[in-house]
Amino acid sequence: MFYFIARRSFFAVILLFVVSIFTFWIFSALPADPAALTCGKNCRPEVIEANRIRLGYDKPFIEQYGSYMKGIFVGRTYGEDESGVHCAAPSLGYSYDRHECVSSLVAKTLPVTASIAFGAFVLWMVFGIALGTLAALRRGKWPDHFATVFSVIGISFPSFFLGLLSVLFFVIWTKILPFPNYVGITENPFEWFTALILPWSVLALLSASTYIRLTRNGILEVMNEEFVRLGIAKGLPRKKLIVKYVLRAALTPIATIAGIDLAFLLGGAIVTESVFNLPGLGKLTIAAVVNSDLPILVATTLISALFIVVANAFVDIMYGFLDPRVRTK
Amino acid sequence: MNTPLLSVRDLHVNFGTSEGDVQAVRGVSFDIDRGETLAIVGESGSGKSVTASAIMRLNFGADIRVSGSALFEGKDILSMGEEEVRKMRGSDVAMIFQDPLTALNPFYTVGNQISEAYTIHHPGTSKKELRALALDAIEKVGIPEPVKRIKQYPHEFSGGMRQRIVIAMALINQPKLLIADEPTTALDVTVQAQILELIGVMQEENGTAVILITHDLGVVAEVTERVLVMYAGRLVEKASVIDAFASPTHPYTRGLLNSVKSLDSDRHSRLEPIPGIPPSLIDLPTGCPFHSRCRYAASLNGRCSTEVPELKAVGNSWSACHLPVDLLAAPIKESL
Amino acid sequence: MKHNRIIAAIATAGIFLSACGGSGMNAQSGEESGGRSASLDGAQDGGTLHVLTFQEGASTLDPQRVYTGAELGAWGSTFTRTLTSYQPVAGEDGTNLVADMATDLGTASDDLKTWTFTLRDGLTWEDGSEVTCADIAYGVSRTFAAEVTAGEGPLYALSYLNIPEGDSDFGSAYPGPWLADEEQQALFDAAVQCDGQNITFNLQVPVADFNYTVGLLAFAPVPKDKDTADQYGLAPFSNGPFRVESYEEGVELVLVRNENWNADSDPVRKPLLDEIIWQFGVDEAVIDERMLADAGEDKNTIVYGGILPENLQTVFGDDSLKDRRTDGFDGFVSYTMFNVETVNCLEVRQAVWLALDREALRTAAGGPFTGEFATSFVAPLLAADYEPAKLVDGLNEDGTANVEAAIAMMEKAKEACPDLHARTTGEGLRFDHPDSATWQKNIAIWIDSLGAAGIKIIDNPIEPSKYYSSINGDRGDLMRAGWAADWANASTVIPELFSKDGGFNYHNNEGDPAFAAFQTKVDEAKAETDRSKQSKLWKELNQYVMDQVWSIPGSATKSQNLVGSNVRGAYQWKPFGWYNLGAIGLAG
Amino acid sequence: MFYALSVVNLEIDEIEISAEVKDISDSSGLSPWQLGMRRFRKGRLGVIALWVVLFYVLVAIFAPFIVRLLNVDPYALDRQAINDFGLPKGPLGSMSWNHPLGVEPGTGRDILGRLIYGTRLSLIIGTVGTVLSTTVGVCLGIVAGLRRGWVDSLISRIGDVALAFPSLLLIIALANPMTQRLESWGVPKGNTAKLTYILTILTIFGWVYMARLVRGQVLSLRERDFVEAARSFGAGTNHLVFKQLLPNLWPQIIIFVAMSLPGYVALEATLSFLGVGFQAPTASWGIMLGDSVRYYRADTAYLFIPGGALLILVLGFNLLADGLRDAFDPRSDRQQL
Repeated sequence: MFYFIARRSFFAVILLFVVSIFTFWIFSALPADPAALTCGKNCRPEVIEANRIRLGYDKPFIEQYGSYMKGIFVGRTYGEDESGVHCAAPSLGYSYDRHECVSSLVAKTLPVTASIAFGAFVLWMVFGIALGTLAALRRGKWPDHFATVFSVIGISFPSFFLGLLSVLFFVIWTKILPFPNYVGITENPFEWFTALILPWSVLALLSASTYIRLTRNGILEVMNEEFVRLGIAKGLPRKKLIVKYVLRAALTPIATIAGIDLAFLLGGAIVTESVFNLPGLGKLTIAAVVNSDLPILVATTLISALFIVVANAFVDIMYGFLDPRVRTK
Repeated sequence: MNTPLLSVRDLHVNFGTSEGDVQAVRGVSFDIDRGETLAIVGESGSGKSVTASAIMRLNFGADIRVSGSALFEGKDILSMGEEEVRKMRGSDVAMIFQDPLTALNPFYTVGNQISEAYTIHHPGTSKKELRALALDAIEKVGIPEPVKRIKQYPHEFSGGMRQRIVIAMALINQPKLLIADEPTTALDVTVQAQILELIGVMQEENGTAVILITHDLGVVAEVTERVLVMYAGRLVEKASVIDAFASPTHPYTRGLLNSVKSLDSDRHSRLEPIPGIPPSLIDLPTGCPFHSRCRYAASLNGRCSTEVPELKAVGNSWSACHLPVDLLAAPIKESL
Repeated sequence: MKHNRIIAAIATAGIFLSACGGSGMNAQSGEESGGRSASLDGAQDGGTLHVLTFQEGASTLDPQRVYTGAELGAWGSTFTRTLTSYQPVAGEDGTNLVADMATDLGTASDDLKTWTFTLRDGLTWEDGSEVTCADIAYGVSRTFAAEVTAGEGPLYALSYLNIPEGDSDFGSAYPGPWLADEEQQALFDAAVQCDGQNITFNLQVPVADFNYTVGLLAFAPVPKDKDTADQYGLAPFSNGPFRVESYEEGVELVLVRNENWNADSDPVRKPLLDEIIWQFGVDEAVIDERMLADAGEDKNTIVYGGILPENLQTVFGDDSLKDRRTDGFDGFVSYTMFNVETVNCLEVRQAVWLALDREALRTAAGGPFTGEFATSFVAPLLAADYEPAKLVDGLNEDGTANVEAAIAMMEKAKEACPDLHARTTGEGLRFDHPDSATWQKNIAIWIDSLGAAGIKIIDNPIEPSKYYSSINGDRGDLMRAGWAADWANASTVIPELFSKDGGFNYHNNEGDPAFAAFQTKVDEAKAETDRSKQSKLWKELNQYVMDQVWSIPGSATKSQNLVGSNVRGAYQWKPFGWYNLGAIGLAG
Repeated sequence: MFYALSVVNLEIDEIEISAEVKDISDSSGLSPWQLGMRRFRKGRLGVIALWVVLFYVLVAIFAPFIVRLLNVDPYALDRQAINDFGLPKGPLGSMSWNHPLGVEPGTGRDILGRLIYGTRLSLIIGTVGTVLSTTVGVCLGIVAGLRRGWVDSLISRIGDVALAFPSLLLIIALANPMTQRLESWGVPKGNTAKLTYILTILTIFGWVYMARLVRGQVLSLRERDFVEAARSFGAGTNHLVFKQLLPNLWPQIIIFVAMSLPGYVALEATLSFLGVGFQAPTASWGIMLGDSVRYYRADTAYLFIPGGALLILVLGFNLLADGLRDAFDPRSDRQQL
């Protein structure tokens, strides 16, 4: 098991390395000149040049990558004279558009995204698995039909459209909810909750649709397994059979998929954050796209990739703990 | 005379599919006594496994209809309540499946699963007792190092070993009837014999009756006393093993035997496969289901394709064929 | 939701308007002052004012970088005091220059090349320390630091102060406080001299209204030891009645009362509020919805960003909102520039103008509320220099296209400039514009209406954030833009947009045969010290530009706003085209 | 007497009911493809979905013709249909005989006409994107499965890397600069470049799942008798791939395609909504939706019409995918506890 974890972790590190080099390369090869964007209306080529040097964009790509990586571990100062700005480790670059270290921008936005992601995650897992299980156990009856219709419609809804409709309905027409105005959970837990309930629900409804299907199909598949038939033939009570035999086997793979979905969401719920005006990583990204703020884009891409790679490794390792077949091989 | 342990009468199993109604079992009746061994043989889709499942009430699905009766010690399994059936399963009637590789729950140790089989029907048994029972059960089915093995997971065992564990589990409650649904099909030839022997030994020890479902005539010859031959959901022949092999009456049974090589014959007898394929259970032919493949059907002036033959006594056997009894009873070598 | 559609199009500039034009108002959109909400009747001390905006953040809080009208007014009235500022009243008087940190409006030498201001006593920073002359000099020097301010703010310090040309990034001998060696610093120190409470500016050109110039926040003080260079805009140090408590782009800006602000030293500001909270990135539709509902906190709320066109009818059709709404010119004129080098034929330029359906464009933007068809590049509110010009013959007054006249003009162009005519009717003219929802529709109107006269348009949408840097390099045949005066003089309009040194001249018009005469006259007007004579020259120059059709004027734009019912003192502050934020109070 | 194992007709009897059914159906002598289609036709919802999708496809193909027939020019401005404030004059976005679904605020362009043309863009992205990523996925999957060794490792590792990227984020982040890069390489400026970009990046991120699926299939298929047999007869790789492997992969490919399509179709709208989509004057659902948000109080119909059209198409594709999966993957016919 130790060997397995070590190997998996090593693979994750290698993958991260490749992903980071690739990300860096693609953004540095773009025609977008990050230095040109640091300049106002009364811009002169000299100013662009000066800023290019200041931000290190004059260096060859590998050197830029090197200093970026070094910056992550020891911090980095942008500019050499006194007007230079120091970003402490982990430095993820400097946004000339926002005049801030990207790391501090990320530190501000990540908790928001995490609030959205974890809340939605809990909701959709509970709802999706409950409805999926119900549908599988009542196959062909109305809960199953309901789940099927619900999930196919849910999957078909483009998230921004559902988000817009929910705002239109709950906020503007019926005024049941206030317009989402995010505050930190430590500041005002109630407002935090009311601001997030709509985005959570929208995200959860969409993802739950997938999990309803996964759960339903997983359970039906497991029900067809010989060991479940043997369980019945043994005379296992229904409840025990469902929990110990069916759910245990059906939900183990779903848990792993869920881990990766959560990681994707942690990298920024781009559409949801845009629709509901939540100042998270996704909205940071969109703002950076609009302003062509490359340092932020590089950082958010890397962070998202980090989440995905780590989640993949974590899930693989967890699978080892959850499934004895993997563990003892 | 004692009542039989299990008495199946006029069993029908239909299930609806998107293709149409499948008539998997059509009017099967048979008895089995305590301690007796009965084989049901037939090809794929002949309905033998469905029959076994029906006895255990293991048929489920959106659109499945079972009719007839299956009296187990005088009580009809088919009309029992769910809870009653559950209590019967695993304690009075146990079952062994075809594929030991998938029959065990991969998430729990074999010790756990064996003791679970016991504790379901004996709640409140202490852990210590359960462990002792599991160890004993594992040892009895010939698995070495039981102390170490009960802590292991199914995937750490070979196929034969797993089938032994399934057998240990099936017999831990000393059932009165064991239904073995192709218990050896998925195993290596050498292991097959061991497993069959094990079933035989355990049967003797516990006085358990066994219904052995198989397509393997070799197995039938070795371990059972009586044989039921099924074709397209119907019983076509009922006989003792000796009669069935020595003087098969139904043309299908004869065809089956002809298509199997005899090991003890000195000469290499020519293999004669039965021509044609079994009929679709959705779109069943009228009359005798075998008539399209039967070389005698033509001699009966179309009776075979219109009238369903009933089982009738032919010597010591029962056979469902329109051919006259004397022809059916004629020795096999004669050119029927 | 809107951030992606913000048009970074309108040039950001402070505006000064010496008179309020009442001219040419049409029935549907009369000027409205805001009624009760504009006065301070019933306003009480204290309270929290909310500002809702769809924008993702302020453009900047850094005084040397800010150049947006509303922000200049908002920051100036709350946390950044300057030597001079504008009278905090509604209407025409709002454009009066008043002494702020200085004791008076400054003293100029006879040649108008030396300006001296005396600082008041008791000026304090938010930490209680004194605001010194050195702080002002330091603040002004920041404009020179290209690597920090990057030319985002106005560059008058560079063009006016008597510092020789050199090899800094801005072409000055002085590279800003961070990069300057002692010698270079001495150049600046000679241009901006401190003597106790007196600060003297030595200019290289005579500037008659330099006391207006120092009212720009670019001339505001910055304490050197608090300067965080590029990051100063995240937490600027306050010398006004409010200070920046927190600022996070995309979230909020919180201003609270500055306890160390000395009311005795400030004759201009009369703060009432305890706190001002800007909330960024709120959906425009939601803002309108909340303002119309006027419930709870929204009663204490104002909006930065106007009213959605779709709601204008509702807001201005409802008399109960009379006391809460404002409607007026915002001082901007939108226009479409020709690249005179590539469209070097007056007939073609005139034909384009004649064929353009300006009425449809205005309707697409929201109709008459959005502005009036411009007849001058000088906004009507700059009354001293404003005079409707005579437009091209045949132009329909209702803004619709005159297709026949355009076709006739194209026929003339066919003879005058056959090559360009062929290109215009064949391949088409390239139109550069920011890629936004509004412009996706506008360009359809352009293509449609010009197409009727046989003029083809090649659509060239550009990412909004890159629009100006893009046309700085690669210019199409047509480019859209907008401009407003920096202060009450068309010297901040006509020369900026059309002359050789114009900071906002994208016309490539120096090769035009008509250019030399124009430039001569501009130089003449700039040097004219008699204001009325100068005005006459600006009006003539405006007419000249109109005749040459270097640009097609679009609209003199207007803006509408709605405030919460408790808001008082929210008047349109003429110099900035928005409220005097620091003067607002709350009732009840 | 001791008999050995059976030889001919007696095969392993599967317990699974569905498997028995399958065997029975197999006996009808139909190919898996025909069988699947037969099952598909029996699923009513799937057939309805197919008709819905076909309807959209036909609308897209014959867009110019339909638009002329209905007299709804998507590019013609209609000043008469909007009031002085740019809003549609009548109720429901000024629906009328001239403009059956009303007009666009600001310009008075016909919404039905724009909707019809918008169908093209969404479907082009959906179909071409799916076809490209599926094709690349199938090819790489087959290559990986057949070649094994380092080729397989390389393809699999590249797949790992592609999956490690946050795809939506990158699609959005690279949209503008990559479009410019393509333009600098000579791809026609504007929407052609944008379309090229979107299709390329969809392929880059979209091939992996298909490749993995196919690789797995190839690996298991090549162990099967018929492939071995073909090999022993000296069949070339081409024969193997096109005559032996591909026909067996069809059901998987069809299901995958049907499941990918809806996501890709919705992508155009999402991108346009986020502000990195297509540019005017192209009529696109995403542009319409993004624009409609500004008017959703005064002109709610404008939001619901393109949104509804999109929802119905995506729903159609999803139901179609469900129908196909049920038809070609009979495991979904299952038992009940």
